[in-house]
Amino acid sequence: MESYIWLIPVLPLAAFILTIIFGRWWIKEQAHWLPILAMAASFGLSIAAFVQIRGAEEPVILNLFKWFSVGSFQVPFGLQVDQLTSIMLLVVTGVGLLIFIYSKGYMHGDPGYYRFFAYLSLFAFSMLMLVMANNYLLLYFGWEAVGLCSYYLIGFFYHKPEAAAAGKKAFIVNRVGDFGFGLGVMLIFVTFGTLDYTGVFEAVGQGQASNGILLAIALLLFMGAMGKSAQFPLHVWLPDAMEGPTPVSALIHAATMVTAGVYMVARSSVIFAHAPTAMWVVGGIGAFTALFASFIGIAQKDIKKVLAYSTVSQLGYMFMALGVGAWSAAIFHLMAHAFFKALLFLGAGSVIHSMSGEQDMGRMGALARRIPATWITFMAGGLALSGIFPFAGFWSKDEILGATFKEGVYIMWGVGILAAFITAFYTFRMIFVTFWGKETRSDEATVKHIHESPKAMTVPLIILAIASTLGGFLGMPGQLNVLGKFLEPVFAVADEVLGREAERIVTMDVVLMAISVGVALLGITMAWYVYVRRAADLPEKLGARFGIAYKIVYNKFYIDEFYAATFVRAAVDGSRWVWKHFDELIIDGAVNGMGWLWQRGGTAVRPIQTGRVQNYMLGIFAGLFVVMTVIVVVMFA
Amino acid sequence: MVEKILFIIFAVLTVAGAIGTITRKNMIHGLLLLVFTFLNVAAIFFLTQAYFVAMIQILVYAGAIMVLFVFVLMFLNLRSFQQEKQTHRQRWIALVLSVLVLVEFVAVLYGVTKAKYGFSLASVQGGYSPDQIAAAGGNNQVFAKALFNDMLLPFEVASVVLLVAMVGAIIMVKKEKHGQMATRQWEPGAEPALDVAEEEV
Amino acid sequence: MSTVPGGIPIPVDWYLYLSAALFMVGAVGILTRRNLFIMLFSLELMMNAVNINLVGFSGFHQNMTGQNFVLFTMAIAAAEAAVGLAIATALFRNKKTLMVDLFDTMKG
Amino acid sequence: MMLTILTFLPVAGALLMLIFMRGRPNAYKMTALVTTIITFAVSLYIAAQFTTGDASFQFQEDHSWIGNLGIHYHVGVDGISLLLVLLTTLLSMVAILGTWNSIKDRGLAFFISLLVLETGMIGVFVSMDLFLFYLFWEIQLIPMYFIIGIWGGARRVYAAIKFFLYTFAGSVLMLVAILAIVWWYSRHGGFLTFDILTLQKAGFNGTIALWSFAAFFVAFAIKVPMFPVHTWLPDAHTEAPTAGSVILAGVLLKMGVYGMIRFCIGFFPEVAVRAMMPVVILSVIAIVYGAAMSLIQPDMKRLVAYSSVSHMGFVTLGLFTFTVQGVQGAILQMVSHGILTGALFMMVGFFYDRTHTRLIKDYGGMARPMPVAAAFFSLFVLGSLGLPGLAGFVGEFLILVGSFQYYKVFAAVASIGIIIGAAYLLWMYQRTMFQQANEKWLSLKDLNAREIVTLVPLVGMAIWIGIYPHTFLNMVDAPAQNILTQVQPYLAQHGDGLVRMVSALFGGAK
Repeated sequence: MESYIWLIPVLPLAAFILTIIFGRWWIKEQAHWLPILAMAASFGLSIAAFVQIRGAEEPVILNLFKWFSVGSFQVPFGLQVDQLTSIMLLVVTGVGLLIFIYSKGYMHGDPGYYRFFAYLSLFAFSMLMLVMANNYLLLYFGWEAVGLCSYYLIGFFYHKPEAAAAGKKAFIVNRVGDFGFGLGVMLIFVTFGTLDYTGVFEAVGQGQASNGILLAIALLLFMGAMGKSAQFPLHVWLPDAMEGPTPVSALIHAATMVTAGVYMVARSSVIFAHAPTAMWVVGGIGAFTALFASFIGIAQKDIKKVLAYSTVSQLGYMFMALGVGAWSAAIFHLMAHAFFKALLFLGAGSVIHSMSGEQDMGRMGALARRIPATWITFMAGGLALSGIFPFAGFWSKDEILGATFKEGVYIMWGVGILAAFITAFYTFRMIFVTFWGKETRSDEATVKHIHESPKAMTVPLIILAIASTLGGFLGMPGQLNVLGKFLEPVFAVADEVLGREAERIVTMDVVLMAISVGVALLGITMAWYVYVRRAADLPEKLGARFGIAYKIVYNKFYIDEFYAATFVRAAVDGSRWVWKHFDELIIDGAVNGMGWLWQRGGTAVRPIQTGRVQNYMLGIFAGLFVVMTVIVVVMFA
Repeated sequence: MVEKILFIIFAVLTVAGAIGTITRKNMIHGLLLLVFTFLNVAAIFFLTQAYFVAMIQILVYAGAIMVLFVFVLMFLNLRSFQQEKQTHRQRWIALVLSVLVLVEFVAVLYGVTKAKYGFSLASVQGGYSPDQIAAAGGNNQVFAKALFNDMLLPFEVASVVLLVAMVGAIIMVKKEKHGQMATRQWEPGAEPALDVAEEEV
Repeated sequence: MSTVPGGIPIPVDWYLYLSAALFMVGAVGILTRRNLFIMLFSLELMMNAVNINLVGFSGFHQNMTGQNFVLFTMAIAAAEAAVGLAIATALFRNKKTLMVDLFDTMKG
Repeated sequence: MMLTILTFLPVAGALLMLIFMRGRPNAYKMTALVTTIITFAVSLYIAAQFTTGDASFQFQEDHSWIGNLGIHYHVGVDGISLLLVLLTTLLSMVAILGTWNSIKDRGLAFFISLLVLETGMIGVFVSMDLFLFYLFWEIQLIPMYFIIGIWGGARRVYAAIKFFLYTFAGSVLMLVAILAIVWWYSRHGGFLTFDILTLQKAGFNGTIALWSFAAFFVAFAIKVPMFPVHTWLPDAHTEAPTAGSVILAGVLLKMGVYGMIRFCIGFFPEVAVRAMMPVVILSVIAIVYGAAMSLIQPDMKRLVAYSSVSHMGFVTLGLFTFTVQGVQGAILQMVSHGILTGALFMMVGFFYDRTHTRLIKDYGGMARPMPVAAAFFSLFVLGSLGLPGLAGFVGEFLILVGSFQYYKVFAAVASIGIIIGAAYLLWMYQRTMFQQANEKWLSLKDLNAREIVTLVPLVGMAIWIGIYPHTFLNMVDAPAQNILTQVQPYLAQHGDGLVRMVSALFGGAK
């Protein structure tokens, strides 16, 4: 296994290098081949790794070369594959491959075609490095690298000011999170003297660090996760990131990169298990975000924005699961979410594609008949997101809710149920507004142009729809929880710390399931009532009735504006003030003042230079007199 | 003893000539007194048995250099200067200062040469006592040997210095080409200076 | 005593006093006279004062270097006289005067 | 002999140009380029022959020069100086290639200045005699002064004079310190010598150490530049022509840190340890302050210049943590800053050559007409903001790890500098390369082959250091250990107490 796992990230990297160098002049329209082939190969290798790692007690570690070696600071450039990694590998390469194929159709004819595929490959490489790293620093490397790719891909249409701004915003907000992550990594090193997962976890187990330090580490790491996984209050970048091409939203901002935070917390389960307070924070922020983001999702007009907030909300679920120690449930939801959210984004992309680039749901409608393949697959995704039996989302979400209930955190469970209700509501609001209705509310030319997407796009949709429908059976509760069992070796230590028995959810809690399906159905019904039954007047009425509330929700609780008015303004205006008043006035003023002083001093003593040579000579003789006087005094005194 | 008396006589004449030089209104008189002073200095060199230097003093100083001075003085309208005030504003303070410095010189010299205050002057012996010089063929011989052995390089350098001075002097007094030389008119607005040397030639 | 047996019979400090006197006379000339030529004369006086010193010590130390040096001083004096006179001529051409305190172009 | 050849090769080339190639631009440009390439090759040869892991100086040459004063022509390199010499030769080569056509006026003098500058810089890094060091230190000042003052921007004279006076004030202080310690050493059991190695063993203490340290430190702090003596830097960088900025940022600033390593720490380890705290505080201020200033600069070059203040703050921070990670990180950060900031200035120069403006607001959408340039630019921007896998990260992270061991709060504050770093660089990148394309620039030509060739070595270095810093860390490992061994006894004596006091004050528990 060591013989080939390094190929998994290296293949996309090679594809990236070749594509970026030769793409512009040479490969051009054929730029998709190398990345897709590389990705397919990586997928194949991931399957192989998955098969081989099953049941293994110890992770497979491959140290490629020394990266840092400074005194006690020894960090290898090393890869590691265990069960968690292998699941992530499958998700990344599998969903990634589908999205690559989809992009071939979606990005067709774009002037930056080769660039797009190059960036995607680079992203795949970075994400694979992230999940395959065997130490925190390399994780950080992948972490930043995916952020970079995200930056590039969000700003792919760089001539649009919003896209360029969104890319920058994503990177900087992530940097805020990474600030914590970086400090966390340093604190880990300073505390344990190593950054290797195995070494760190062992040291944690041996109690090498006090609880306070562990808490600090966990919170700092979680800060990074908050940035990357768009948790409140660092969620602001993700909706803006929708400026990127839709496949990017699907791959990076739904299926893979944003889940890196979840992966990281799960990976650090041992640390978190030792820091119960941190777990409360994780769960609390997750729950809050799940609810908060779903609220905002209700009021969005842009189809991608709805999905973005839904992603934020679903990520909140995952953190909620992590917060109560349901590690494998979080990973399960991560996987299921990757399937159905990628599906939804790709479906939305297909819709946008057919609508000639329109993203406003208000200008869609009645698309079901015109693009049936997209509609059906989108429905599958919508049902999965709403958590309807037996779609994937149902099983995974239910496992999370079950875990919170079982842990006795009823408030979290309640929040989850409420969020599930809202999720179902906004999901089907989106579906109804987009696909239902009598006619398309758009201009003639666009309507005429509506067409089903090419095969390259629909085939991935169908595959993902199947995965979203059936994927949930991997994680059925009780003895049937294949995924949970598979992941057991990874989380065994953390579970032990938390005092869990190996079989976490033994019984199938039919009541809980019924409740969650019930609220989901309620949400769907409400959406149907508002947007289909009384579509003519009710939405407007509601909008008018809850005007202010609607406005607040529509404007995402004005958090962006708040940040702009406080942090950004403080930084920019404060810096400008300091520049003008301190740097230029005081520091530089002191320097130039020194020059001025000498100049003035020079002017003051200038008259001494009379220009008459005899005056100078008199000076010389005066000097001679002084010297002689000294000599005489010394001699005779 | 005779030498000492002669020395005192010549020394007094030297200083007197010097004082005369610097007090004359008429530059020609000053110049002649200067030559007189140089001759006295040459006599003092002679008393010190530095015969060659004494001759050079007469030939070069009293001869060549002074001729040069005379030559230049003759170009200039000497009378005009005698109408003007001859002494500088700072003369009194300068005089007082000079006298003070002289007193200090004398004091220091007194202190030093009495060997009471530090160092003895008799410490260095060069190996050229008058007897030895006579044995080696006289002052000229010895002087030349020293000059062309130990001082050869400075000697050559001195010749270069003289050459440079000559070239420099010629360039400075040369007729000025338009806007080229350093002696160009200093104040652009003022009327062109009369080129005296030019007229004379 | 500051004579050496078998050497020059005149004590070396006499030379020094003479030299000092001559030097200061030159200095007074330079400091008090306005006439450029007289100032050049004074300069020559001061150089001669130095020469007297050199020769005096040469005799005293029974060493030829002093005398040799006098030759160099004279060479320099000649050079100085040549250049000085050239400058004087040039100055006179421009300002029609030799009164040194009228030349104050370099006034600060 | 190799080092002498290396040092004087550029001057030889310059002489050749001066004598034979007046008025033949192609000939003298080519000669200048070839000279720098050969110099670079020689430095590579030296690096290849260099024994890593040996803390002592290698390739030593020692000839008496001014014997009476104990002044020797003594040169040699250890890992640190070799690394900086390599940086110098590389950047000189790049600078000449990069400004091939930018200098229209008095090109010969310009290229000669660059070559003389190169000699001065190499000389500074290889000198093992204080007098020689000072000589080279001053020699490089003069061509730089001319480069800024003659071929600079609109306020070039102001900038040049400011640069000169600022640094000269520092070097005069340094001269005083040099004379002071030489004199002290000759009085206290030693003899008159300017030899650095001998003086390092002299064990200066008490008042002389304190004052000499202060004088040296001020001289080098100006050069680095540390807050608050940094204001010459934005002016000089902004007004200097591209090659000048590249060399200035790439190498000249490093001389300050190099001096600190050699003299401030090498001669006076005890005082250095005592000064640890204030220096660290100043460094952290410089990091955040420089970053904040960069944020609002309207001029691209000024922005990069202030970012240099920030990045060099990391270097001094790392150096004065006296941890192995901090010191090695500082040295590596010097190299990576030299490469990345040099590259950024180069890029700005390329844009300036085409547009004749440096103001960010005049740009916009440059990625459309110049995609290759935008790609290179983004790589350097990302490297500079510390993206893992590129050069900037390695040094910064090591420095932070090093400082984190003692000063948790300061490391955290310094990390804020990294956030702001991302903000100003990306904001600048967004406003210049992205957004609506400015109509005026749509017809601009993309980078030509020469410009790409100029940048490729820099890209290569940026990635190399980022992925496999081991090559370079290996080189500086032994000398860094050497520094730490010098400092160690005093750290135990003063440092701990200080750190404990600070920890108590700022709440970092260790």
